[in-house]
Amino acid sequence: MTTHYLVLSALLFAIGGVGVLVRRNAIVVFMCVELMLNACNLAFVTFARQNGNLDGQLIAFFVMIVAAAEVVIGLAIIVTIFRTRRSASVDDVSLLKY
Amino acid sequence: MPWLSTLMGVSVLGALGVTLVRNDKLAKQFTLVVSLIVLALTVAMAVQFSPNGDKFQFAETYDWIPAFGVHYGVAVDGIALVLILLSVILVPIVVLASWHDAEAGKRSVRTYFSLLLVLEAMMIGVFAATDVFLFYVFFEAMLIPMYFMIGSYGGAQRSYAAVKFLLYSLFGGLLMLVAVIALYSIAGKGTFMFTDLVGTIQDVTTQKWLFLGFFVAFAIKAPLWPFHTWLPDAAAQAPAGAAVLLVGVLDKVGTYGMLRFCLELFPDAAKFFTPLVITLSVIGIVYGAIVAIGQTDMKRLIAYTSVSHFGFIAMGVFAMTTNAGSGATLYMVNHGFSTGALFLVAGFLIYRRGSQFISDYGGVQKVAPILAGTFLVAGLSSLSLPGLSTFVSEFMVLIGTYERYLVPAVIATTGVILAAIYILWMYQRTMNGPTAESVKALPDLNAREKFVVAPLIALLLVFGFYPKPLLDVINPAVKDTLSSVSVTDPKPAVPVAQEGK
Amino acid sequence: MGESITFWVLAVVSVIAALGLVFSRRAVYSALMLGVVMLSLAVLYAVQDAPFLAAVQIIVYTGAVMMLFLFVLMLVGVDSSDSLVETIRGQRFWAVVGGLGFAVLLALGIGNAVVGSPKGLTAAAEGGNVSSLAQLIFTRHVFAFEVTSALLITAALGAMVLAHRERTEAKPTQRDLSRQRFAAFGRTGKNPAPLPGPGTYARHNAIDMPALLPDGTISPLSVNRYIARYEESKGILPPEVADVLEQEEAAQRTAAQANGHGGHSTPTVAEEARDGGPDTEPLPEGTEQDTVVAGRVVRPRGESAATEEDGK
Amino acid sequence: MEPAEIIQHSGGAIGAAWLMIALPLVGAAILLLGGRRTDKIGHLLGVLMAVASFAVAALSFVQLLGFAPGERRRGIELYDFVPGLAKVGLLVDPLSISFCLLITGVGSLIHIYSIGYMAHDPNRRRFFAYLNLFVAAMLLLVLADNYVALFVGWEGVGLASYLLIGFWQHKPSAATAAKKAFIVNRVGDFGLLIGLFTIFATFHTLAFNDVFANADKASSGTLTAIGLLLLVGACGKSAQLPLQSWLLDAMEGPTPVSALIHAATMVTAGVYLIVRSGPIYQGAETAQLVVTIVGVATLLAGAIIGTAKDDIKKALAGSTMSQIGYMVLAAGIGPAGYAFAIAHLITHGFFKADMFLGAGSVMHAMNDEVDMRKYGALRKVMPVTFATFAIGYLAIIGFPLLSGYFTKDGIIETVMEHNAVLGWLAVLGAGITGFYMSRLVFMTFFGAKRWEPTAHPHESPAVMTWPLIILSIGAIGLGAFLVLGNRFMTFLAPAVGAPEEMPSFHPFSLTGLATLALVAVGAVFAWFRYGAAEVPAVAPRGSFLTTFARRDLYGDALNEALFMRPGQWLTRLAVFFDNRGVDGLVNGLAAGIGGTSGRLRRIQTGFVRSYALSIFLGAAVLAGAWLVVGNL
Repeated sequence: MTTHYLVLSALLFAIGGVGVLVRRNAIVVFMCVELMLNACNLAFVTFARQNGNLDGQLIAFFVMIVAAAEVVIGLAIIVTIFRTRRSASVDDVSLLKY
Repeated sequence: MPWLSTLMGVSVLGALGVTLVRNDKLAKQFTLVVSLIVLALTVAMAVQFSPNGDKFQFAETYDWIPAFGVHYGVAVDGIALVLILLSVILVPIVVLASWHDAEAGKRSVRTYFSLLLVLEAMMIGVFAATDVFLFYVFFEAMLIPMYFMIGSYGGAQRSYAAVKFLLYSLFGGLLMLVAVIALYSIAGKGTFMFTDLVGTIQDVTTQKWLFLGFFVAFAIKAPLWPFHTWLPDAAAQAPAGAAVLLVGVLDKVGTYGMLRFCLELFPDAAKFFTPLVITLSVIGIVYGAIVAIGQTDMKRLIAYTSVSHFGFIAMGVFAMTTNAGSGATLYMVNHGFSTGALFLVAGFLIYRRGSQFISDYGGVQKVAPILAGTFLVAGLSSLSLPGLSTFVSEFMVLIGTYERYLVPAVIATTGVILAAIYILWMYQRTMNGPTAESVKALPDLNAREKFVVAPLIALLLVFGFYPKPLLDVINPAVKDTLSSVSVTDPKPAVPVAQEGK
Repeated sequence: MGESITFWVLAVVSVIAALGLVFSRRAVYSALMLGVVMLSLAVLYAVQDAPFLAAVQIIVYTGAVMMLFLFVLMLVGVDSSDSLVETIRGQRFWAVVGGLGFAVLLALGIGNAVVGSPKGLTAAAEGGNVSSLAQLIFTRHVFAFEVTSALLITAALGAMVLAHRERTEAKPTQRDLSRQRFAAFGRTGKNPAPLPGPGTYARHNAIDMPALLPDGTISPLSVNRYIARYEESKGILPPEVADVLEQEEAAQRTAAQANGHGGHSTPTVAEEARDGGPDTEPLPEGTEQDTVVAGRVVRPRGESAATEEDGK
Repeated sequence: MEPAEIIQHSGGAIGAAWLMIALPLVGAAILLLGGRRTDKIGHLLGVLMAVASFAVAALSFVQLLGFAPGERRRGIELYDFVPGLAKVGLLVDPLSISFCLLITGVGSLIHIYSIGYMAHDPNRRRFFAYLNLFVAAMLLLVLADNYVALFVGWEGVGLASYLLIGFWQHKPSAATAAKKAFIVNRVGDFGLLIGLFTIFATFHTLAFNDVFANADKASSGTLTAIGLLLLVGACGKSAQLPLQSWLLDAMEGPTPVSALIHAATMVTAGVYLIVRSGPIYQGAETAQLVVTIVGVATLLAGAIIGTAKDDIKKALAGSTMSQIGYMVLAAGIGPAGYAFAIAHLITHGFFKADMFLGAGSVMHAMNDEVDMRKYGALRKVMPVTFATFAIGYLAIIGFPLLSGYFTKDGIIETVMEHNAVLGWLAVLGAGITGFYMSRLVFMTFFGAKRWEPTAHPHESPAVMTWPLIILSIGAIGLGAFLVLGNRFMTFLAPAVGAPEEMPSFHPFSLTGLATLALVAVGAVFAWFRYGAAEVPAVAPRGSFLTTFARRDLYGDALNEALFMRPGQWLTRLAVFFDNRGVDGLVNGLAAGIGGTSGRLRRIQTGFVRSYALSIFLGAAVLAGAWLVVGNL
């Protein structure tokens, strides 16, 4: 049963990954990152149960905290970018290059 | 009396002092005075040097980085003393010669002359260092003043030449650094003192690798054949004075290093690599001479002749006979004087007319006989005419090499003919024939310039007829070096009754 | 047995939702899809003996973080949709390859790393999941816990600093606003007082009931032109309202001829609808860009009112 | 008879032998460094120094005669030149003293002559300085007691000849001739140097005394090698066949130079070297054979060139080359020939210098016209020059009782005994000499007047004619004095050894008569061609043989084709290779690094998503790696 969970988490993680790479809207990219984090949480919980020790869940808990902090800052940045550049597309912000 | 440290101290303080002096004329005179003081001190030291005394004299050793066993170890043996004398004699002459060379430079005249004195301090340091690490530090530090002298005061493509010179030597230096560190760690003595490190590396393969590390750095410094292309650019773009020091002294560090470090620290590897080095130097001799014949720029031509001369020195060092060894050391000194004189006189000529190309001159002999005369004497010393000092050293090198390696010596002797061709052809194209229009109003040497050239030519003549005082100092040192390399001279076919040759 | 059923249902739902999140054109739909995924995960946590986590997932993660997304989405512009054309060469192809590769790798890798049946958490969490978790946190991982709290504070501060925009000039006071209104009246004759509210009587308080003036007549200003026009088209406009509108239009036509069509002193019905419109009216469907919400003009692109006012 | 033992000596004129070298050297130094101030007294100082060294040479000669023949080899210790390699000392023995007398004697006469010749030249001071330098170097060469000092003198002489040939260096032809002379000499010196190294390698010493004492111990192979290498040096210096091209161009220099250097002294240095290294050659038969072959070949080549040259100095130069060929031939025979070689060398020194100076005074009179086709019938106008020149002419062709007859025929006879083929070739050479010398004399002094309109020849001043007269007296009597009664051979015996039985001179031997006949035929033929007949003013187109001779037997063309052309080509190739090859490699490396960094720069596209992609792919690769490693 556990491998099913892990395959699901891998699948969700991969979908999240592809989402990050393919979408141009900053917020959607952000959501995909969240999706990847959730996939990891699922894996953690699965392993907690598999190995019979609560650390997995603890880690998942901490992941959530960090994800929250990250979202706050990320969105703040997106807002500031939007305010100056009137667009939330990730590709517009490409001045720092060769 | 800590002679060597005082020498270096005086020149460094002099260098600082020069930067404080406001007007240029005073700065130049101050530099001249400082360099003459250093000369006087060195002569005083040299007089007290006892040729048959112990190998290293005037030794001073203080701990510099105790953790790694790095000492500020300075001392002088016969070879180092002679080379320090060479550099200390050349510097005042160069100062006098480049009285007006520094005006056109990017930086101020004062910086040029302070760089000169700093260079002098480092030259003394590099020859006097008996601590391998200290030697390496000076070996690299020397490049900086020379880089600035070429870079800020040179000719048209000075920056290209300066950077090329710096990168080339640094590359060599890095290889040497690796070898120095490896040497330190393998020897395991916890010290960098040369005297302790001699003979510590027994295993031949490590010796070979360390030898290569040192040798490539020295082969780049004293340009042996494949690594020589930086010299013509650097010498051609550098102001005449800097070019003299570059070719006259800085490059000698390479051959000095070979004789001191490559031979003594790694005797078996040296013997193993001798055929390779001899071939490289013979190629250098013939190749340098042939390319010199084909040059159109005067300074590049002189630079290529030095490539040929360094081929002789390297061959002498690696022929490993007493004659060849002391011949090579004497050659280093004589080459300093002869190429120094040639560069300076060429520098005067170029300073007057402004162009370095031989084709822009013609018939200068009629207009400026003294300049032509000194140019001829300098040229003749470069093609090692007997009666001038270079002949003695070239003769010793060739005769020493002939004892052991017959064919390279014969090929190298063809260098004598090629030397005659490139010098006389240059002399003919610039000095003989009808006086070219552009050269009609060329002024002859003024008093200052005469004072520059006169001592050099006097030295060439004196050591040409009576080289004994120099050789008495060099011979024992070379014998020591070769005995530590456990090499004996080959026996003559017919043992002559009494040895009093 | 129940567990595998829930797993398969939720797995399919979450994967579809995830795909929806990635490939939907509208950002809002993606947000909702993400919500679905999170909720299904919450259930999965619960199934996997992690009730505390399921709760936290729903409350904190879906509740707060998702809502933050929606909030920013609103701020940034709901209808900004992405074009599906890929600008960076080879990005999409490699992304897919990477994704597939990763999925396969992780699945294989982690899959065969787990052997045997799960040990279950009964032993580890015998005093109840939450208490044992709390014990774990506050004994072995207390330091990490403190650090994350510091992290959260910094994050909050960071967001504040990043999103805050310094006001460059003083906040317009009530006095400024009234002065601006009467200036507008002087210039365009626009009614400085707020428009009368719709009629509110014992039995009727609908929007289309016109208000009465003290003398009992209908106040033309309180009639909503759109509804009037709608009712007129449907033929259900009350006669008294129609008369009032007729009189007002006649008065306007004569005033227009009087000053030779200079500036139009009193706005016609259309202009009235466009400019003003009673305050409390809810946002009509498909109105022009400048809709007034509670006295502040809100541009669809979210330009805050303050700058609008200052701009005028 | 073996050469005697060298006795260390001190005191007396011989003790002061080093003065001979020092005086002219000091003179040269004073004149060179003196600058303008010494212009007025420059030439007098030069002559004084030359005469003073002649005096010292004469005194040491007298002192040497005072000793018994056995101990006439006196060595003087000077100083330790290169510790462990060469102690410099002087060796005064019959061979070197005879050379010193020749050099200083003829040298002084030429110094006096050049006072007149160079009277109106602005750099006269420098000319006398170089002449003194030459005399000093030549004396060092002959007086040296070891090969290193000899080599120093050897190259010093080369330098002096370079300076003197290129004296009028504003003339490009003179400058090129000087350079050519120096470089060809350098090629010879290359051979000599290798010879010296071989000597050192075998004997570990370069002192004559030690080397010759142990010469027999060395293997004949080494001795042959040394002999041949010394021969190369000798050819370079004495303009023998392979390296003879510089001698004819050396005529660019002023005539006293040609007289002193390219007739009397420098060109004989090669012969001196071969005679001095006698013991080495004794041990190497093949080397001696090669020497004789080179001698004969040059003898004939010089004669043929002499016949075709219209320039009077070049004709005389050709004759010098052939006369030295005789000396080398004689030196190659061994002790028997040494005495005759040196005797001929001395007499040749006199009459050839006499003729060169005569030619100089003719040129002086005809305002530097050198082409004999513009001379004719000068005997009445310049009686003294004609008389002295005629004496020299008679001496060189071997007119009976004159010095040439004794020494040259002496050589021919000893060669005939040694090897018949060489003998008869020598006789043929004598015949050709008779022809071209007579051609020269008849064209210059006899026949019709073919002067340029501007030329009005007059007799040269006394200061020029007196040296001519003295030299001609030497040309008359010296040969008889040296050869009759083997006086010179016995005198030289302690220095170079002598054959067991002394040759007795009998005038009417077969070879003697044959040579006389051939010479007579040559002279008569020359009379009909040039004396009586009308000499065309412009050189007629000659047959294949004449152009062959006119082009110096294509010697120059050969050198050019073999060395000069490929040399220039090689130089251009080397310069190109150096700039493109080695330097190209270095710059290419730098450019390569620059290029790759330029391209790598492009990876930073600026798009967040491409960076995310690279992170993602990286992570995937990492995961894969863990997977692989995990399962290994």
